[in-house]
Amino acid sequence: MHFHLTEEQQAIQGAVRGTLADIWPIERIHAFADGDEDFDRASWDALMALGLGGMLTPGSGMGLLDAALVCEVAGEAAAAGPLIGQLLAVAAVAASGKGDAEALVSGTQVATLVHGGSDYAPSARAADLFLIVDREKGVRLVPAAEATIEPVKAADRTRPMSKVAIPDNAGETLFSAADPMTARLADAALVLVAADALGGAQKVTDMSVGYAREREQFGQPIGRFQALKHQLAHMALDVEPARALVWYAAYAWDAQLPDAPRAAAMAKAHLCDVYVRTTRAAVAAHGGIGYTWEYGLGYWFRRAMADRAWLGSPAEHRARAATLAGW
Amino acid sequence: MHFHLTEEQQAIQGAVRGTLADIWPIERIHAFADGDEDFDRASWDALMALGLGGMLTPGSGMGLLDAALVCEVAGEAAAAGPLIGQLLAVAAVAASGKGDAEALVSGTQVATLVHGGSDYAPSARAADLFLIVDREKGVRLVPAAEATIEPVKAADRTRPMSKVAIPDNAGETLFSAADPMTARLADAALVLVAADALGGAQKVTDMSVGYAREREQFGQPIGRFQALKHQLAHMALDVEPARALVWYAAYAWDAQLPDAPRAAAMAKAHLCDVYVRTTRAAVAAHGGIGYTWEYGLGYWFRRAMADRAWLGSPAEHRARAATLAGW
Amino acid sequence: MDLSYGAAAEAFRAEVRAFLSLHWPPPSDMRGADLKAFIRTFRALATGEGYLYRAIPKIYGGSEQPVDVIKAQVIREEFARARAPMEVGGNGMNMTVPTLIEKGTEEQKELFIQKTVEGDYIWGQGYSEPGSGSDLASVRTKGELSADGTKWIINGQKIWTSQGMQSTHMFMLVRTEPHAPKHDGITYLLIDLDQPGVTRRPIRQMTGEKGDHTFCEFFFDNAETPVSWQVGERGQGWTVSRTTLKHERASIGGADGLGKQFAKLVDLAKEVGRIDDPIVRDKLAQIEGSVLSHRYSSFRIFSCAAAGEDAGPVTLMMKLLLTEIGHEMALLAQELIGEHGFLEPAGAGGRGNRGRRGPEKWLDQIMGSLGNSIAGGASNIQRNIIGERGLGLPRDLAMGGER
Amino acid sequence: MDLSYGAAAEAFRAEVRAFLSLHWPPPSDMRGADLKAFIRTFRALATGEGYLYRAIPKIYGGSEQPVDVIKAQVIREEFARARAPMEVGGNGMNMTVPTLIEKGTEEQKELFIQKTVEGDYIWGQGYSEPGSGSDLASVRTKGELSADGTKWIINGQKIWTSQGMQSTHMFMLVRTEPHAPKHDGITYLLIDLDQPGVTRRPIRQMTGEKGDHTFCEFFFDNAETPVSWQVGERGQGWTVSRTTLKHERASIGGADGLGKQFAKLVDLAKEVGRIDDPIVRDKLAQIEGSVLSHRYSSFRIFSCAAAGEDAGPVTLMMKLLLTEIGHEMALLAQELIGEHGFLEPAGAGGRGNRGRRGPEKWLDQIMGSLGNSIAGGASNIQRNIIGERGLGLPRDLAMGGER
Repeated sequence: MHFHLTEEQQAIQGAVRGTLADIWPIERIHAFADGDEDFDRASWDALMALGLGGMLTPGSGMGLLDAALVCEVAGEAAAAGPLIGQLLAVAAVAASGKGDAEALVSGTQVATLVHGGSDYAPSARAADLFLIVDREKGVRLVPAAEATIEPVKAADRTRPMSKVAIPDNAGETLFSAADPMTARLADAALVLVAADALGGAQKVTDMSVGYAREREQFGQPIGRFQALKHQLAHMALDVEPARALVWYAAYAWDAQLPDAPRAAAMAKAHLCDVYVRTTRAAVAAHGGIGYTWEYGLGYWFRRAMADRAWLGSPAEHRARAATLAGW
Repeated sequence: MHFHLTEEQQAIQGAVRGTLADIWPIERIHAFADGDEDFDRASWDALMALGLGGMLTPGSGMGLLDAALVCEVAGEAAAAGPLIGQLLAVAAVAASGKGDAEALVSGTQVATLVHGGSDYAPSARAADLFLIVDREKGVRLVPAAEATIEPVKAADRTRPMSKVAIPDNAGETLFSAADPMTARLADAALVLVAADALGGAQKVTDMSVGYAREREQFGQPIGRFQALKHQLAHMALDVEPARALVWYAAYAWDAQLPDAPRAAAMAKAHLCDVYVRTTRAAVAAHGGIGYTWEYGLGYWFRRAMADRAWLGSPAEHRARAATLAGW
Repeated sequence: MDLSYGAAAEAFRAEVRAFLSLHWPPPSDMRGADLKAFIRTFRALATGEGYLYRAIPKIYGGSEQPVDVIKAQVIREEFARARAPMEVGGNGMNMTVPTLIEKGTEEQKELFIQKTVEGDYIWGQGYSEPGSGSDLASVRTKGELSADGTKWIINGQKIWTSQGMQSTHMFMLVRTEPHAPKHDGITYLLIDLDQPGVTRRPIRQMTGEKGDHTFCEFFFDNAETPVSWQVGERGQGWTVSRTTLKHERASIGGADGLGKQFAKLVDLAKEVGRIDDPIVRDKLAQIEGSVLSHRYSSFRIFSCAAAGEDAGPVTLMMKLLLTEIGHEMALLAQELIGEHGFLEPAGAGGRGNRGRRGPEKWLDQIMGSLGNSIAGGASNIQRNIIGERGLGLPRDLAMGGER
Repeated sequence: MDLSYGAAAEAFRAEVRAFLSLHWPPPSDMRGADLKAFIRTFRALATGEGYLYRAIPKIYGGSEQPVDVIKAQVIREEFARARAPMEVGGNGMNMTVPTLIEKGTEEQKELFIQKTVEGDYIWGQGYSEPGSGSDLASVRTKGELSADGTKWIINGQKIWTSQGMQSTHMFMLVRTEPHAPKHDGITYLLIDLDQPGVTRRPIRQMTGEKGDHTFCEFFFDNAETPVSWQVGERGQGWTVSRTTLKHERASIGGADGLGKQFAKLVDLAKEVGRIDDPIVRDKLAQIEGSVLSHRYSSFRIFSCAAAGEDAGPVTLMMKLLLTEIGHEMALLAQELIGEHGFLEPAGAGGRGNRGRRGPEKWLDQIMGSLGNSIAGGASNIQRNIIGERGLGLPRDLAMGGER
């Protein structure tokens, strides 16, 4: 029986967290958010230098749980770059034997995820490859040259989306719709987005708690006031138990348990709702300062909205989970 | 422009409130709740002596709003007896010209309401007449002799329900399904139940506020603690603005406004949800004592559940309201 | 109950309409300074008829009318229907003028009221400071008398001043007796913002807004104002700042705005093809239960005001109810817009015409619903007010010093 | 991650199974005193194997085993599967025994532990008093020394004592130094309830329950207990009462109960024909998100305990999470049962076999979900604990005296 993080896993999270703290502080986020790019080469290279690209290759000794732990930290830091797409592209390429796994593992080739049926992808202008994961049509890997990209002003400034149009037969089929790997990749994407949401929700909770401990009103730290204290307790109650939901979904995927698809749907639905609730609560807990652009909470608020909408809404995945349960 | 209660309306509420305070104190409720009866003659006669029975007769100078104000006070007091059925029976008999209006107005004949499709009616064992209001089948008045009544142990001890079986052709048809009066009577029933819920929700809020002002912990009245204070504020916020929803629904019915059916559905759905939320919150606000039988909160808690289920659930009426809005 | 306003009001409505048809709108090709002058004349005429500035004494440019909420409502409705300009809005009319009428010197009234009424002076509110939050009495901006005793010298910072970029003047709280008890050391000052010691900076909000109409921060570096511009006694500023406009405040306008927004939410559900989804229908109807509660309660409050009666605690609840409904609408809107939420709407957070926008325009409401709960006093303060003033619960110990 | 318990645990499981297959169940026709004796013997044997009373020293009838949460879990699972009796439960095992082991005199340990372990002594908790609520230190029940100094004379009232009708003894807090600071004037006493000065009365709850297993009120009218039955120092009772059982406390049992209840809720939706309703499906899946969060978090806490690591603040959240899920389930159950909710279920609120019951049986859960949040410390106290101990927020001023 082991259902908590190993020291190695904590060390990986620590390393990613430290790297992002150095390379992706709030000043960098501000600059990126006000720029026109949808990709940040320096932070990407720093992450890739940690060797994260290959986590989902068969021989890595790691798995979706480890990938989720990294995506959690990326969510915490509101990191730029198509990390989820890259990780899944490596998994798809490695499992199919097609494509250039090495260039993807090292991060010199950048891949982004296109959810089947969606017109959007993050970091699309920087991407060399588009990994289309479509439960109905299978998995394709498409070179950037075959895609039409329409830049838009993105609401989520940390992970800007573009509009993407890709012809049905572009690129190369890695897996058919019937191949179990298609569903597995789609499920893995859900878990990784749930992990991003978990990290973000934890981050804004920590910001709120930290602020409540320091900030004084009426001669008291505001965190002493019962109403705010209980609001913060509820934020933590929303986030902390949900952490194990992400762990379980990733573990079930790695262990190929029968309930893995359902666990992925539940994790995506639940964590994205948690993230939205928590960022809203965080702004309220901060008061005026939380509403300023400068303070930065808005980046997570907007990312929460993007995580929620990406790959299908909570209601959609709850409906799937209900069907998968045979209700 | 007049959209608040007149002095006369306040006086009627005051008279009913005073009568019920005398004749229906908590000790009487306890005794009734532990007895086997589904009807309390003394409190019924006292209410009828106020001349309430005829409020919905055309010449009374009153209307559904006045009836709702009385039902609100009955809900506040958790009064026994089929008041809503009686009021509607008088309206139905008076409008159709069939049946003995006088005996119903005086309360010597007792009528109870059977909602079309439901197997239950309050005070069924005491009733002389059953008023069946069925949007699909019309309105019938059925003498008790033609109904089969199966006493059950009722969850709501203040207004006990029995199981009732009535043959399709029993009694007399007052209105066909197509007659507008059928829908109007069904709508009026919704408004009166909403009023009962409003009264009950206000009552348990007042009980909670009163308790929080008196009861001390940690050397303070517990109502000084911000968490409880805010919980109580939310109870009041749930109840007080919803009062005008009941007023409007009753007014719209009286004035025969086009949105009267929809307003009735909205009021029933919203107030019954409010009542359930508020009684739950009231028990939590009281702590242990609120959970004792002796304290009595349970009567309103159980009545809230009955109001919610009776005549169709909030979800059912919201679905109707959506359709009525043409969404 | 009767939702009509009655015969007298309808007769009055005819009068107002007749006036409006005579004096509004301006010629369709009128622009710029001409239009401005036309509007100024129109307001003067409307004031002459007793339609505008009803609470303001005639000597300061008002029409000095007896309180009549029905008339006031009819005026609002007819002016809105004709799209005619009402009173100049903002903090000046809502706060400076009532305060001066009640607490100002003759000199102050003469100097400021008419200019404010006519829109020449635009007032910023100088209450909040960085870190003060709901604790408005924790003023740290300092006021010191000049050596000759004729001027206040002001140093410090104010924040969250709406219309800050447009403001010509500010009413502000400054700490003038550093050693007095918290609430007793504050003085209420008026100040001309056009001077070297004052710097202003717009605050960019998370909505993206950073335009002319946003909130501002003000920095005071030896800014000056004459002692004669002090309102009320030195050290009594906290009490002075509690003066508020009570005249004809009741209105059913707020609820209409909410109803319109709800109708747009229904339209959104139709636009994105989700209106037949039972979950969406149920949620919409749930929200509408609260929307209608708010609407009909505003009728009730208005009706009580018209009858000179007190509507009771419900008046304290309207703002928080609005905030909570805004949250619910935001959450449903977010579900409905789906991937449109990836897009930043054109002119996000800003005002005025921003061109054609798709479902992503709801981003403004989704974020704005949070801003509402912050700007006008945090929701927790509203809950305290309902609990303490509405339900009679005892005051919070930690906030015991507030009045 | 690995949810299997490992080879060693499975070997141990085989052992436990072998033991159980030898010693359980009793012959199917065994009843009454024979059955009681059989169970007593079975428990003694199981204790001899180290399966029961693992935290209790051998000299007091325990098996004195090293902490091993995996073994403890395997034992629970296998005993549950075989429907074999585990330890005698209740306040005695959870509270009296750990307190005595840590703070009791030799005489007290000898007098009480073994008798409690063997189920002869059943303990009621005497903490709450009418009006004390969460403020447990506001003890008003008085303890005074007898003239000869050998006995405590007790006067007052205790409330919310579970298993009160069955209790043979009580551990209680009494105020012995009326002039000392609130927390310092309390003494922790044990008392025999079988004496003339003690009266007990069952409390009827709003569920309708008024049976042998409900909560009780106790009235003390010059009740007596020897001074030698005082645990800890006079006046130090508050500290003594804070002693709790830490041994092998982690379990994944609680979450299983919740999972079963959720499965029943799904069954209810099927039974009443609402399982295809999209609103019901969505709500069920929403609740399940929390149910699974609770379940997997219990895995996490268990796993940390097995590894001797601290799982962190999540351990403080499990109870409140359970309460909140209970509320959500209650609200959905209420929607689903519809008019079945008019019926009082047979034996409402009671325990044991109540015969066949329809959907109305959910009334117990609907009301019980509120009782949960009251019985084990009000939810607001749980929120304080999460905020203060979990998030490190400063203590409430008004509760500053609590430890």
